[in-house]
Amino acid sequence: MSFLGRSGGSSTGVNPERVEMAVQELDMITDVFNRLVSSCHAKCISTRYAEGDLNKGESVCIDRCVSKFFEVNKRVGEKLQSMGGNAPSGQSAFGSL
Amino acid sequence: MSFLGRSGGSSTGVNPERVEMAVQELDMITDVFNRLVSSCHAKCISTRYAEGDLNKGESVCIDRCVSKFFEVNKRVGEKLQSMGGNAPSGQSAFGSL
Amino acid sequence: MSFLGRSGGSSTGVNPERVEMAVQELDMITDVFNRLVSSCHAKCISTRYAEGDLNKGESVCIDRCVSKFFEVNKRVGEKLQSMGGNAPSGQSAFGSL
Amino acid sequence: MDFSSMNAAEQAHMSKVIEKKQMQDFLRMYSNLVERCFNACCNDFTSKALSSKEEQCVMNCTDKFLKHSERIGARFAEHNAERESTVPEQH
Amino acid sequence: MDFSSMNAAEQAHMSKVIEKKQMQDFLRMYSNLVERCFNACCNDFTSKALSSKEEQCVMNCTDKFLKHSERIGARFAEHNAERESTVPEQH
Amino acid sequence: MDFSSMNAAEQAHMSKVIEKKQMQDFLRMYSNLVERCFNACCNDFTSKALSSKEEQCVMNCTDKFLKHSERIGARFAEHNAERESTVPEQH
Repeated sequence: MSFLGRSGGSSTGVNPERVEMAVQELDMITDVFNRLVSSCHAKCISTRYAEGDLNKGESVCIDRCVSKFFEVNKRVGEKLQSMGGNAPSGQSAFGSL
Repeated sequence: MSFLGRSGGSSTGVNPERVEMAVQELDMITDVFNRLVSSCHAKCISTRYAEGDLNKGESVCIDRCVSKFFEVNKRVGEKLQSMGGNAPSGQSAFGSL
Repeated sequence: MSFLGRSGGSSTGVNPERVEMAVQELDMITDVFNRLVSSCHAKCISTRYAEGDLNKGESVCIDRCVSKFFEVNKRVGEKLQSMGGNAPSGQSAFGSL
Repeated sequence: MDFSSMNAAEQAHMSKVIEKKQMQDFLRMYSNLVERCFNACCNDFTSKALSSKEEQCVMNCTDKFLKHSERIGARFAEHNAERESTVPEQH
Repeated sequence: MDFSSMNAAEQAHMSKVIEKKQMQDFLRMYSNLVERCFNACCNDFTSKALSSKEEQCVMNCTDKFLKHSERIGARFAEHNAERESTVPEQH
Repeated sequence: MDFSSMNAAEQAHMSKVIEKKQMQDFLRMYSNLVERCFNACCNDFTSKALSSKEEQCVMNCTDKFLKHSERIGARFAEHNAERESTVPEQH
Protein backbone atom coordinates (compact mmCIF):
# COMPACT_ATOMS: atom_id res chain seq x y z
CA MET A 1 0.00 0.00 0.00
CA SER A 2 1.43 3.32 -1.08
CA PHE A 3 0.40 5.24 2.00
CA LEU A 4 2.76 3.28 4.21
CA GLY A 5 5.76 5.07 2.75
CA ARG A 6 4.45 8.50 3.50
CA SER A 7 4.80 10.17 6.87
CA GLY A 8 2.04 12.72 7.14
CA GLY A 9 0.84 12.66 10.72
CA SER A 10 3.05 13.94 13.47
CA SER A 11 1.71 12.70 16.82
CA THR A 12 1.89 9.08 17.95
CA GLY A 13 -0.93 6.82 19.16
CA VAL A 14 -4.12 6.01 17.31
CA ASN A 15 -6.86 8.63 17.11
CA PRO A 16 -10.01 6.46 17.11
CA GLU A 17 -12.12 9.03 15.29
CA ARG A 18 -9.64 9.49 12.47
CA VAL A 19 -9.34 5.74 12.04
CA GLU A 20 -13.12 5.35 12.24
CA MET A 21 -13.59 7.85 9.44
CA ALA A 22 -10.99 6.16 7.25
CA VAL A 23 -12.68 2.80 7.80
CA GLN A 24 -16.03 4.32 6.89
CA GLU A 25 -14.49 5.74 3.70
CA LEU A 26 -13.09 2.30 2.83
CA ASP A 27 -16.49 0.70 3.35
CA MET A 28 -18.07 3.34 1.15
CA ILE A 29 -15.55 2.76 -1.65
CA THR A 30 -16.11 -1.00 -1.49
CA ASP A 31 -19.86 -0.52 -1.55
CA VAL A 32 -19.67 1.74 -4.62
CA PHE A 33 -17.28 -0.64 -6.36
CA ASN A 34 -19.57 -3.62 -5.76
CA ARG A 35 -22.62 -1.77 -7.06
CA LEU A 36 -20.63 -0.66 -10.10
CA VAL A 37 -19.58 -4.24 -10.84
CA SER A 38 -23.11 -5.48 -10.44
CA SER A 39 -24.82 -2.71 -12.45
CA CYS A 40 -22.40 -2.82 -15.37
CA HIS A 41 -22.55 -6.61 -15.42
CA ALA A 42 -26.33 -6.39 -15.80
CA LYS A 43 -26.00 -3.73 -18.52
CA CYS A 44 -23.12 -5.16 -20.54
CA ILE A 45 -22.55 -8.88 -20.07
CA SER A 46 -24.56 -11.43 -21.98
CA THR A 47 -25.59 -14.25 -19.64
CA ARG A 48 -25.40 -16.94 -22.28
CA TYR A 49 -21.75 -17.49 -21.35
CA ALA A 50 -20.72 -19.03 -24.64
CA GLU A 51 -17.11 -17.96 -23.95
CA GLY A 52 -15.00 -16.85 -20.99
CA ASP A 53 -13.45 -13.74 -22.54
CA LEU A 54 -14.97 -10.31 -22.71
CA ASN A 55 -15.75 -9.61 -26.34
CA LYS A 56 -15.11 -6.23 -27.96
CA GLY A 57 -18.68 -5.03 -27.48
CA GLU A 58 -18.72 -5.96 -23.81
CA SER A 59 -15.38 -4.27 -23.14
CA VAL A 60 -16.44 -1.01 -24.76
CA CYS A 61 -19.76 -1.16 -22.95
CA ILE A 62 -18.03 -1.60 -19.57
CA ASP A 63 -15.84 1.46 -20.10
CA ARG A 64 -18.82 3.63 -21.00
CA CYS A 65 -20.86 2.13 -18.21
CA VAL A 66 -18.27 3.08 -15.59
CA SER A 67 -18.05 6.55 -17.02
CA LYS A 68 -21.82 7.06 -16.93
CA PHE A 69 -22.09 5.54 -13.46
CA PHE A 70 -19.59 8.08 -12.10
CA GLU A 71 -21.45 10.90 -13.81
CA VAL A 72 -24.68 9.73 -12.17
CA ASN A 73 -22.79 9.49 -8.87
CA LYS A 74 -21.69 13.11 -9.28
CA ARG A 75 -25.12 14.42 -10.25
CA VAL A 76 -26.83 12.64 -7.36
CA GLY A 77 -24.17 13.89 -4.94
CA GLU A 78 -24.66 17.48 -6.12
CA LYS A 79 -28.40 17.12 -5.80
CA LEU A 80 -28.14 15.82 -2.23
CA GLN A 81 -25.75 18.65 -1.35
CA SER A 82 -28.01 21.29 -2.90
CA MET A 83 -30.76 20.09 -0.61
CA GLY A 84 -28.73 21.47 2.26
CA GLY A 85 -27.12 18.30 3.38
CA ASN A 86 -30.07 17.79 5.68
CA ALA A 87 -30.48 14.36 4.18
CA PRO A 88 -28.45 12.44 6.79
CA SER A 89 -31.09 13.07 9.42
CA GLY A 90 -34.00 13.51 7.03
CA GLN A 91 -34.87 10.14 5.57
CA SER A 92 -33.23 7.62 7.81
CA ALA A 93 -35.20 5.17 9.86
CA PHE A 94 -34.05 6.99 12.97
CA GLY A 95 -36.11 10.00 11.99
CA SER A 96 -38.97 8.04 13.41
CA LEU A 97 -37.51 7.27 16.80
CA MET B 1 -32.99 12.71 20.35
CA SER B 2 -35.87 12.69 22.76
CA PHE B 3 -34.50 10.00 25.01
CA LEU B 4 -31.64 12.18 26.15
CA GLY B 5 -33.95 14.29 28.26
CA ARG B 6 -35.33 11.36 30.18
CA SER B 7 -33.55 9.83 33.14
CA GLY B 8 -34.81 6.31 33.46
CA GLY B 9 -31.89 4.16 34.55
CA SER B 10 -30.49 4.55 38.03
CA SER B 11 -27.02 3.00 38.12
CA THR B 12 -24.00 4.51 36.40
CA GLY B 13 -21.60 2.88 33.93
CA VAL B 14 -22.51 1.19 30.68
CA ASN B 15 -24.11 -2.25 30.80
CA PRO B 16 -22.73 -3.85 27.61
CA GLU B 17 -25.63 -6.25 27.23
CA ARG B 18 -28.28 -3.57 27.49
CA VAL B 19 -26.44 -1.42 24.96
CA GLU B 20 -25.92 -4.43 22.71
CA MET B 21 -29.64 -5.15 22.68
CA ALA B 22 -30.50 -1.54 21.91
CA VAL B 23 -28.03 -1.52 19.02
CA GLN B 24 -29.54 -4.74 17.71
CA GLU B 25 -32.99 -3.16 17.88
CA LEU B 26 -31.74 -0.13 15.97
CA ASP B 27 -30.26 -2.37 13.28
CA MET B 28 -33.54 -4.24 13.04
CA ILE B 29 -35.54 -1.03 12.64
CA THR B 30 -33.20 0.22 9.93
CA ASP B 31 -33.39 -3.10 8.12
CA VAL B 32 -37.21 -3.09 8.17
CA PHE B 33 -37.30 0.55 7.05
CA ASN B 34 -34.99 -0.13 4.12
CA ARG B 35 -37.02 -3.13 2.99
CA LEU B 36 -40.20 -1.07 3.30
CA VAL B 37 -38.74 1.70 1.15
CA SER B 38 -37.56 -0.78 -1.45
CA SER B 39 -40.76 -2.89 -1.58
CA CYS B 40 -43.13 0.05 -1.77
CA HIS B 41 -40.93 1.72 -4.38
CA ALA B 42 -41.25 -1.40 -6.54
CA LYS B 43 -45.01 -1.55 -5.97
CA CYS B 44 -45.93 2.14 -6.32
CA ILE B 45 -43.37 4.21 -8.22
CA SER B 46 -43.35 4.31 -11.99
CA THR B 47 -39.77 4.07 -13.26
CA ARG B 48 -40.33 6.30 -16.26
CA TYR B 49 -39.38 9.29 -14.10
CA ALA B 50 -41.19 11.87 -16.20
CA GLU B 51 -41.36 14.16 -13.14
CA GLY B 52 -39.72 14.48 -9.74
CA ASP B 53 -42.83 14.78 -7.61
CA LEU B 54 -44.94 11.97 -6.28
CA ASN B 55 -48.26 12.09 -8.07
CA LYS B 56 -51.57 11.53 -6.30
CA GLY B 57 -51.78 7.87 -7.24
CA GLU B 58 -48.25 7.15 -6.05
CA SER B 59 -48.83 8.93 -2.72
CA VAL B 60 -52.00 7.00 -1.98
CA CYS B 61 -50.33 3.77 -3.02
CA ILE B 62 -47.40 4.40 -0.65
CA ASP B 63 -49.71 4.93 2.34
CA ARG B 64 -51.60 1.73 1.65
CA CYS B 65 -48.39 -0.13 0.92
CA VAL B 66 -46.91 0.80 4.32
CA SER B 67 -50.12 -0.24 6.01
CA LYS B 68 -50.21 -3.63 4.29
CA PHE B 69 -46.51 -4.18 4.89
CA PHE B 70 -46.98 -3.71 8.63
CA GLU B 71 -49.95 -6.05 8.60
CA VAL B 72 -47.83 -8.70 6.85
CA ASN B 73 -45.10 -8.01 9.40
CA LYS B 74 -47.59 -8.67 12.22
CA ARG B 75 -49.00 -11.85 10.65
CA VAL B 76 -45.57 -13.30 9.98
CA GLY B 77 -44.44 -12.42 13.52
CA GLU B 78 -47.48 -14.15 15.02
CA LYS B 79 -46.87 -17.18 12.86
CA LEU B 80 -43.24 -17.44 13.95
CA GLN B 81 -44.26 -17.06 17.58
CA SER B 82 -46.99 -19.69 17.29
CA MET B 83 -44.34 -22.10 16.11
CA GLY B 84 -42.89 -21.97 19.59
CA GLY B 85 -40.15 -19.47 18.96
CA ASN B 86 -37.91 -22.37 18.11
CA ALA B 87 -37.08 -20.62 14.90
CA PRO B 88 -33.92 -18.85 16.09
CA SER B 89 -32.06 -22.13 16.33
CA GLY B 90 -34.15 -24.00 13.82
CA GLN B 91 -33.34 -22.74 10.37
CA SER B 92 -30.12 -20.85 10.75
CA ALA B 93 -26.95 -21.97 9.07
CA PHE B 94 -25.56 -22.78 12.49
CA GLY B 95 -28.00 -25.64 12.84
CA SER B 96 -25.55 -27.52 10.71
CA LEU B 97 -22.43 -26.90 12.73
CA MET C 1 -22.93 -26.83 20.67
CA SER C 2 -20.82 -29.91 20.22
CA PHE C 3 -17.47 -28.15 20.29
CA LEU C 4 -17.92 -27.13 23.92
CA GLY C 5 -17.29 -30.66 25.10
CA ARG C 6 -13.98 -30.99 23.36
CA SER C 7 -10.77 -29.64 24.81
CA GLY C 8 -8.42 -29.18 21.93
CA GLY C 9 -6.39 -26.05 22.67
CA SER C 10 -3.82 -26.07 25.42
CA SER C 11 -3.01 -22.48 26.38
CA THR C 12 -5.45 -20.20 28.21
CA GLY C 13 -6.61 -16.73 27.24
CA VAL C 14 -8.20 -15.71 23.96
CA ASN C 15 -6.04 -15.50 20.85
CA PRO C 16 -7.73 -12.65 18.94
CA GLU C 17 -6.53 -13.84 15.55
CA ARG C 18 -7.80 -17.38 16.01
CA VAL C 19 -11.17 -16.08 17.18
CA GLU C 20 -11.25 -13.59 14.33
CA MET C 21 -10.72 -16.34 11.79
CA ALA C 22 -13.43 -18.52 13.31
CA VAL C 23 -15.87 -15.59 13.24
CA GLN C 24 -14.98 -14.95 9.60
CA GLU C 25 -15.65 -18.61 8.83
CA LEU C 26 -19.04 -18.41 10.56
CA ASP C 27 -19.94 -15.34 8.55
CA MET C 28 -18.91 -17.13 5.36
CA ILE C 29 -21.06 -20.17 6.19
CA THR C 30 -24.06 -17.98 6.95
CA ASP C 31 -23.57 -16.06 3.73
CA VAL C 32 -23.40 -19.25 1.66
CA PHE C 33 -26.43 -20.68 3.45
CA ASN C 34 -28.50 -17.55 2.80
CA ARG C 35 -27.57 -17.49 -0.87
CA LEU C 36 -28.42 -21.19 -1.15
CA VAL C 37 -31.85 -20.62 0.42
CA SER C 38 -32.53 -17.70 -1.87
CA SER C 39 -31.28 -19.33 -5.09
CA CYS C 40 -33.08 -22.63 -4.57
CA HIS C 41 -36.25 -20.80 -3.57
CA ALA C 42 -36.15 -18.95 -6.89
CA LYS C 43 -35.46 -22.18 -8.80
CA CYS C 44 -37.88 -24.55 -7.05
CA ILE C 45 -40.72 -22.82 -5.22
CA SER C 46 -43.83 -21.71 -7.04
CA THR C 47 -44.84 -18.24 -5.85
CA ARG C 48 -48.56 -18.84 -6.20
CA TYR C 49 -48.60 -20.10 -2.62
CA ALA C 50 -51.75 -22.17 -2.97
CA GLU C 51 -50.59 -24.30 -0.02
CA GLY C 52 -48.11 -24.14 2.84
CA ASP C 53 -46.45 -27.51 2.37
CA LEU C 54 -43.64 -28.34 0.02
CA ASN C 55 -45.05 -30.61 -2.65
CA LYS C 56 -43.17 -33.64 -3.96
CA GLY C 57 -41.77 -31.81 -6.98
CA GLU C 58 -40.51 -28.91 -4.89
CA SER C 59 -38.85 -31.23 -2.36
CA VAL C 60 -37.00 -33.18 -5.02
CA CYS C 61 -36.00 -29.96 -6.76
CA ILE C 62 -34.56 -28.54 -3.51
CA ASP C 63 -32.37 -31.60 -2.95
CA ARG C 64 -30.98 -31.47 -6.46
CA CYS C 65 -30.61 -27.72 -6.27
CA VAL C 66 -28.45 -27.95 -3.12
CA SER C 67 -26.37 -30.65 -4.73
CA LYS C 68 -25.77 -28.61 -7.89
CA PHE C 69 -25.09 -25.47 -5.89
CA PHE C 70 -22.32 -27.20 -3.96
CA GLU C 71 -20.86 -28.56 -7.17
CA VAL C 72 -20.80 -25.05 -8.62
CA ASN C 73 -19.23 -23.87 -5.36
CA LYS C 74 -16.47 -26.47 -5.76
CA ARG C 75 -15.84 -25.69 -9.43
CA VAL C 76 -15.63 -21.96 -8.82
CA GLY C 77 -13.33 -22.52 -5.83
CA GLU C 78 -10.99 -24.68 -7.91
CA LYS C 79 -11.00 -22.09 -10.68
CA LEU C 80 -10.10 -19.29 -8.27
CA GLN C 81 -7.35 -21.42 -6.75
CA SER C 82 -5.95 -22.36 -10.16
CA MET C 83 -5.55 -18.68 -10.87
CA GLY C 84 -2.88 -18.60 -8.24
CA GLY C 85 -4.92 -17.32 -5.37
CA ASN C 86 -4.00 -13.84 -6.47
CA ALA C 87 -7.67 -13.03 -6.48
CA PRO C 88 -7.85 -11.57 -2.96
CA SER C 89 -5.79 -8.57 -3.96
CA GLY C 90 -6.67 -8.65 -7.65
CA GLN C 91 -10.24 -7.54 -8.05
CA SER C 92 -11.14 -5.87 -4.82
CA ALA C 93 -11.93 -2.20 -4.66
CA PHE C 94 -8.74 -1.70 -2.72
CA GLY C 95 -6.68 -2.57 -5.76
CA SER C 96 -7.43 0.93 -6.81
CA LEU C 97 -6.30 2.76 -3.69
CA MET D 1 -37.88 3.11 20.60
CA ASP D 2 -37.66 3.70 24.28
CA PHE D 3 -34.30 4.38 25.91
CA SER D 4 -35.75 5.58 29.22
CA SER D 5 -34.66 2.48 31.09
CA MET D 6 -31.03 3.37 30.35
CA ASN D 7 -28.79 5.36 32.66
CA ALA D 8 -27.05 8.55 31.54
CA ALA D 9 -23.83 6.80 30.48
CA GLU D 10 -25.74 4.31 28.37
CA GLN D 11 -27.84 7.02 26.78
CA ALA D 12 -24.72 9.00 25.90
CA HIS D 13 -23.20 5.89 24.39
CA MET D 14 -26.34 5.19 22.37
CA SER D 15 -26.46 8.71 21.00
CA LYS D 16 -22.91 8.26 19.72
CA VAL D 17 -23.85 4.92 18.16
CA ILE D 18 -26.90 6.47 16.53
CA GLU D 19 -24.86 9.36 15.16
CA LYS D 20 -22.41 6.93 13.57
CA LYS D 21 -25.22 4.80 12.17
CA GLN D 22 -26.92 7.84 10.68
CA MET D 23 -23.74 8.62 8.77
CA GLN D 24 -23.50 5.03 7.54
CA ASP D 25 -27.19 5.05 6.63
CA PHE D 26 -26.75 8.23 4.67
CA LEU D 27 -23.78 6.88 2.72
CA ARG D 28 -25.64 3.66 2.02
CA MET D 29 -28.72 5.58 0.89
CA TYR D 30 -26.51 7.69 -1.37
CA SER D 31 -24.89 4.75 -3.16
CA ASN D 32 -28.21 2.90 -3.28
CA LEU D 33 -29.76 5.96 -4.92
CA VAL D 34 -26.97 6.16 -7.49
CA GLU D 35 -27.35 2.48 -8.34
CA ARG D 36 -31.13 2.68 -8.53
CA CYS D 37 -31.27 5.77 -10.74
CA PHE D 38 -28.40 4.61 -12.93
CA ASN D 39 -30.16 1.28 -13.52
CA ALA D 40 -33.48 2.93 -14.29
CA CYS D 41 -32.21 5.77 -16.46
CA CYS D 42 -29.11 4.59 -18.34
CA ASN D 43 -29.70 2.04 -21.03
CA ASP D 44 -27.77 3.42 -23.97
CA PHE D 45 -24.06 2.65 -24.02
CA THR D 46 -23.23 3.95 -27.47
CA SER D 47 -21.80 7.00 -25.71
CA LYS D 48 -19.86 7.50 -22.48
CA ALA D 49 -21.50 10.80 -21.58
CA LEU D 50 -24.92 11.17 -19.98
CA SER D 51 -27.49 12.42 -22.48
CA SER D 52 -29.67 15.31 -21.33
CA LYS D 53 -32.60 12.93 -21.28
CA GLU D 54 -30.73 10.53 -19.00
CA GLU D 55 -29.63 13.39 -16.78
CA GLN D 56 -33.20 14.62 -16.43
CA CYS D 57 -34.31 11.10 -15.59
CA VAL D 58 -31.62 10.81 -12.90
CA MET D 59 -32.68 14.14 -11.36
CA ASN D 60 -36.34 13.11 -11.29
CA CYS D 61 -35.45 9.67 -9.97
CA THR D 62 -33.43 11.20 -7.12
CA ASP D 63 -36.14 13.70 -6.30
CA LYS D 64 -38.85 11.12 -6.34
CA PHE D 65 -36.90 8.61 -4.29
CA LEU D 66 -36.22 11.16 -1.56
CA LYS D 67 -39.87 12.18 -1.44
CA HIS D 68 -40.84 8.52 -1.41
CA SER D 69 -38.47 7.80 1.52
CA GLU D 70 -39.72 10.83 3.38
CA ARG D 71 -43.32 9.72 3.02
CA ILE D 72 -42.48 6.19 4.12
CA GLY D 73 -40.59 7.67 7.08
CA ALA D 74 -43.65 9.70 8.10
CA ARG D 75 -45.97 6.67 7.94
CA PHE D 76 -43.35 4.59 9.74
CA ALA D 77 -43.18 7.13 12.58
CA GLU D 78 -46.98 7.29 12.87
CA HIS D 79 -47.14 3.53 13.03
CA ASN D 80 -44.52 3.35 15.78
CA ALA D 81 -46.16 6.14 17.77
CA GLU D 82 -49.50 4.35 17.52
CA ARG D 83 -48.00 1.08 18.64
CA GLU D 84 -46.24 2.67 21.61
CA SER D 85 -49.45 4.33 22.78
CA THR D 86 -51.43 1.09 22.72
CA VAL D 87 -48.83 -1.39 23.96
CA PRO D 88 -48.06 -1.03 27.69
CA GLU D 89 -44.41 -0.31 28.44
CA GLN D 90 -42.29 -3.22 29.58
CA HIS D 91 -40.68 -2.58 32.96
CA MET E 1 -16.98 -26.44 11.69
CA ASP E 2 -14.32 -27.62 14.06
CA PHE E 3 -13.48 -25.62 17.15
CA SER E 4 -11.44 -28.37 18.80
CA SER E 5 -8.14 -26.57 18.30
CA MET E 6 -9.41 -23.76 20.54
CA ASN E 7 -8.78 -23.50 24.25
CA ALA E 8 -11.63 -23.21 26.77
CA ALA E 9 -11.59 -19.41 26.86
CA GLU E 10 -11.77 -19.21 23.09
CA GLN E 11 -14.57 -21.74 22.91
CA ALA E 12 -16.55 -19.82 25.53
CA HIS E 13 -16.01 -16.64 23.54
CA MET E 14 -17.13 -18.33 20.31
CA SER E 15 -20.28 -19.69 21.90
CA LYS E 16 -21.20 -16.12 22.92
CA VAL E 17 -20.47 -14.88 19.41
CA ILE E 18 -22.59 -17.65 17.92
CA GLU E 19 -25.47 -16.91 20.27
CA LYS E 20 -25.43 -13.26 19.22
CA LYS E 21 -25.22 -14.17 15.55
CA GLN E 22 -28.14 -16.57 15.85
CA MET E 23 -30.25 -13.73 17.19
CA GLN E 24 -29.17 -11.47 14.33
CA ASP E 25 -29.79 -14.25 11.83
CA PHE E 26 -33.25 -14.80 13.19
CA LEU E 27 -34.14 -11.12 12.98
CA ARG E 28 -32.76 -10.94 9.45
CA MET E 29 -34.69 -14.05 8.45
CA TYR E 30 -37.83 -12.52 9.92
CA SER E 31 -37.61 -9.27 7.97
CA ASN E 32 -36.50 -11.10 4.84
CA LEU E 33 -39.57 -13.33 5.18
CA VAL E 34 -41.87 -10.32 5.58
CA GLU E 35 -40.38 -8.66 2.50
CA ARG E 36 -40.52 -11.84 0.44
CA CYS E 37 -44.12 -12.73 1.28
CA PHE E 38 -45.30 -9.14 0.99
CA ASN E 39 -43.76 -8.86 -2.46
CA ALA E 40 -45.23 -12.17 -3.62
CA CYS E 41 -48.72 -11.77 -2.12
CA CYS E 42 -49.64 -8.08 -2.12
CA ASN E 43 -50.31 -6.56 -5.49
CA ASP E 44 -53.55 -4.72 -4.99
CA PHE E 45 -53.27 -1.26 -3.44
CA THR E 46 -56.87 -0.12 -3.87
CA SER E 47 -57.28 -0.91 -0.17
CA LYS E 48 -55.05 -0.51 2.88
CA ALA E 49 -56.17 -3.70 4.59
CA LEU E 50 -54.98 -7.20 3.74
CA SER E 51 -57.63 -9.16 1.85
CA SER E 52 -58.33 -12.67 3.13
CA LYS E 53 -56.78 -14.01 -0.06
CA GLU E 54 -53.61 -12.02 0.55
CA GLU E 55 -53.52 -13.13 4.18
CA GLN E 56 -53.82 -16.78 3.17
CA CYS E 57 -51.05 -16.29 0.65
CA VAL E 58 -48.81 -14.74 3.33
CA MET E 59 -49.46 -17.64 5.72
CA ASN E 60 -48.67 -20.22 3.02
CA CYS E 61 -45.62 -18.27 1.91
CA THR E 62 -44.29 -18.17 5.48
CA ASP E 63 -44.99 -21.85 6.04
CA LYS E 64 -43.40 -22.87 2.80
CA PHE E 65 -40.36 -20.69 3.26
CA LEU E 66 -39.67 -22.16 6.71
CA LYS E 67 -40.02 -25.69 5.40
CA HIS E 68 -37.83 -24.79 2.47
CA SER E 69 -35.13 -23.37 4.78
CA GLU E 70 -35.35 -26.40 7.04
CA ARG E 71 -34.85 -28.76 4.12
CA ILE E 72 -31.93 -26.73 2.82
CA GLY E 73 -30.47 -26.76 6.34
CA ALA E 74 -30.71 -30.56 6.49
CA ARG E 75 -28.98 -31.01 3.12
CA PHE E 76 -26.41 -28.40 4.11
CA ALA E 77 -25.61 -30.30 7.31
CA GLU E 78 -25.32 -33.61 5.44
CA HIS E 79 -22.99 -32.03 2.96
CA ASN E 80 -20.75 -30.58 5.69
CA ALA E 81 -20.71 -33.86 7.63
CA GLU E 82 -19.73 -35.72 4.46
CA ARG E 83 -16.97 -33.28 3.69
CA GLU E 84 -15.56 -33.43 7.21
CA SER E 85 -15.44 -37.23 7.13
CA THR E 86 -13.50 -37.33 3.88
CA VAL E 87 -11.15 -34.37 4.32
CA PRO E 88 -8.38 -35.01 6.89
CA GLU E 89 -8.37 -32.55 9.78
CA GLN E 90 -5.82 -29.77 9.66
CA HIS E 91 -3.57 -29.70 12.72
CA MET F 1 -7.57 7.42 -0.78
CA ASP F 2 -5.04 9.46 1.06
CA PHE F 3 -3.71 8.28 4.39
CA SER F 4 -0.83 10.76 4.51
CA SER F 5 -2.41 12.80 7.29
CA MET F 6 -2.19 9.76 9.58
CA ASN F 7 0.66 9.04 11.95
CA ALA F 8 2.63 5.79 11.82
CA ALA F 9 0.48 4.02 14.43
CA GLU F 10 -2.70 4.91 12.58
CA GLN F 11 -1.26 3.82 9.24
CA ALA F 12 -0.20 0.50 10.73
CA HIS F 13 -3.69 0.06 12.15
CA MET F 14 -5.29 0.89 8.81
CA SER F 15 -3.12 -1.58 6.93
CA LYS F 16 -4.34 -4.31 9.31
CA VAL F 17 -7.94 -3.23 8.78
CA ILE F 18 -7.46 -3.24 5.02
CA GLU F 19 -5.90 -6.70 5.10
CA LYS F 20 -8.88 -8.05 7.01
CA LYS F 21 -11.33 -6.34 4.70
CA GLN F 22 -9.58 -7.74 1.63
CA MET F 23 -10.10 -11.23 3.01
CA GLN F 24 -13.78 -10.51 3.68
CA ASP F 25 -14.13 -8.96 0.23
CA PHE F 26 -12.61 -12.00 -1.37
CA LEU F 27 -14.92 -14.40 0.47
CA ARG F 28 -17.91 -12.24 -0.41
CA MET F 29 -16.84 -12.10 -4.06
CA TYR F 30 -16.44 -15.88 -4.05
CA SER F 31 -19.92 -16.63 -2.75
CA ASN F 32 -21.41 -13.90 -4.92
CA LEU F 33 -19.73 -15.51 -7.93
CA VAL F 34 -21.09 -18.94 -7.02
CA GLU F 35 -24.60 -17.55 -6.65
CA ARG F 36 -24.40 -15.56 -9.86
CA CYS F 37 -23.07 -18.39 -12.02
CA PHE F 38 -25.36 -20.96 -10.46
CA ASN F 39 -28.38 -18.75 -11.16
CA ALA F 40 -27.33 -18.10 -14.74
CA CYS F 41 -26.23 -21.62 -15.66
CA CYS F 42 -28.36 -24.13 -13.73
CA ASN F 43 -31.95 -24.35 -14.80
CA ASP F 44 -32.51 -28.08 -15.14
CA PHE F 45 -33.29 -29.92 -11.91
CA THR F 46 -34.18 -33.30 -13.37
CA SER F 47 -30.70 -34.41 -12.26
CA LYS F 48 -28.56 -33.64 -9.22
CA ALA F 49 -25.26 -33.63 -11.09
CA LEU F 50 -23.95 -30.73 -13.16
CA SER F 51 -24.23 -31.46 -16.88
CA SER F 52 -21.11 -30.79 -18.95
CA LYS F 53 -22.96 -27.91 -20.58
CA GLU F 54 -23.74 -26.40 -17.19
CA GLU F 55 -20.17 -26.88 -16.06
CA GLN F 56 -18.82 -25.13 -19.15
CA CYS F 57 -21.25 -22.30 -18.56
CA VAL F 58 -20.07 -21.96 -14.93
CA MET F 59 -16.43 -21.87 -16.01
CA ASN F 60 -17.11 -19.20 -18.63
CA CYS F 61 -19.27 -17.25 -16.20
CA THR F 62 -16.48 -17.26 -13.60
CA ASP F 63 -13.85 -16.30 -16.15
CA LYS F 64 -15.93 -13.51 -17.57
CA PHE F 65 -16.94 -12.14 -14.19
CA LEU F 66 -13.31 -11.94 -13.04
CA LYS F 67 -12.28 -10.18 -16.26
CA HIS F 68 -15.25 -7.89 -15.90
CA SER F 69 -14.31 -7.01 -12.29
CA GLU F 70 -10.72 -6.45 -13.30
CA ARG F 71 -11.70 -4.06 -16.07
CA ILE F 72 -14.06 -2.18 -13.74
CA GLY F 73 -11.23 -2.03 -11.18
CA ALA F 74 -8.88 -0.51 -13.76
CA ARG F 75 -11.39 2.16 -14.79
CA PHE F 76 -12.21 2.80 -11.12
CA ALA F 77 -8.53 3.38 -10.34
CA GLU F 78 -8.12 5.72 -13.33
CA HIS F 79 -11.13 7.69 -12.22
CA ASN F 80 -9.83 8.04 -8.66
CA ALA F 81 -6.35 9.01 -9.86
CA GLU F 82 -7.84 11.65 -12.14
CA ARG F 83 -9.97 13.07 -9.36
CA GLU F 84 -7.05 13.25 -6.96
CA SER F 85 -4.89 15.08 -9.47
CA THR F 86 -7.53 17.74 -10.15
CA VAL F 87 -8.96 18.23 -6.66
CA PRO F 88 -6.57 20.07 -4.33
CA GLU F 89 -5.66 18.10 -1.20
CA GLN F 90 -7.48 19.03 1.95
CA HIS F 91 -5.08 20.01 4.73
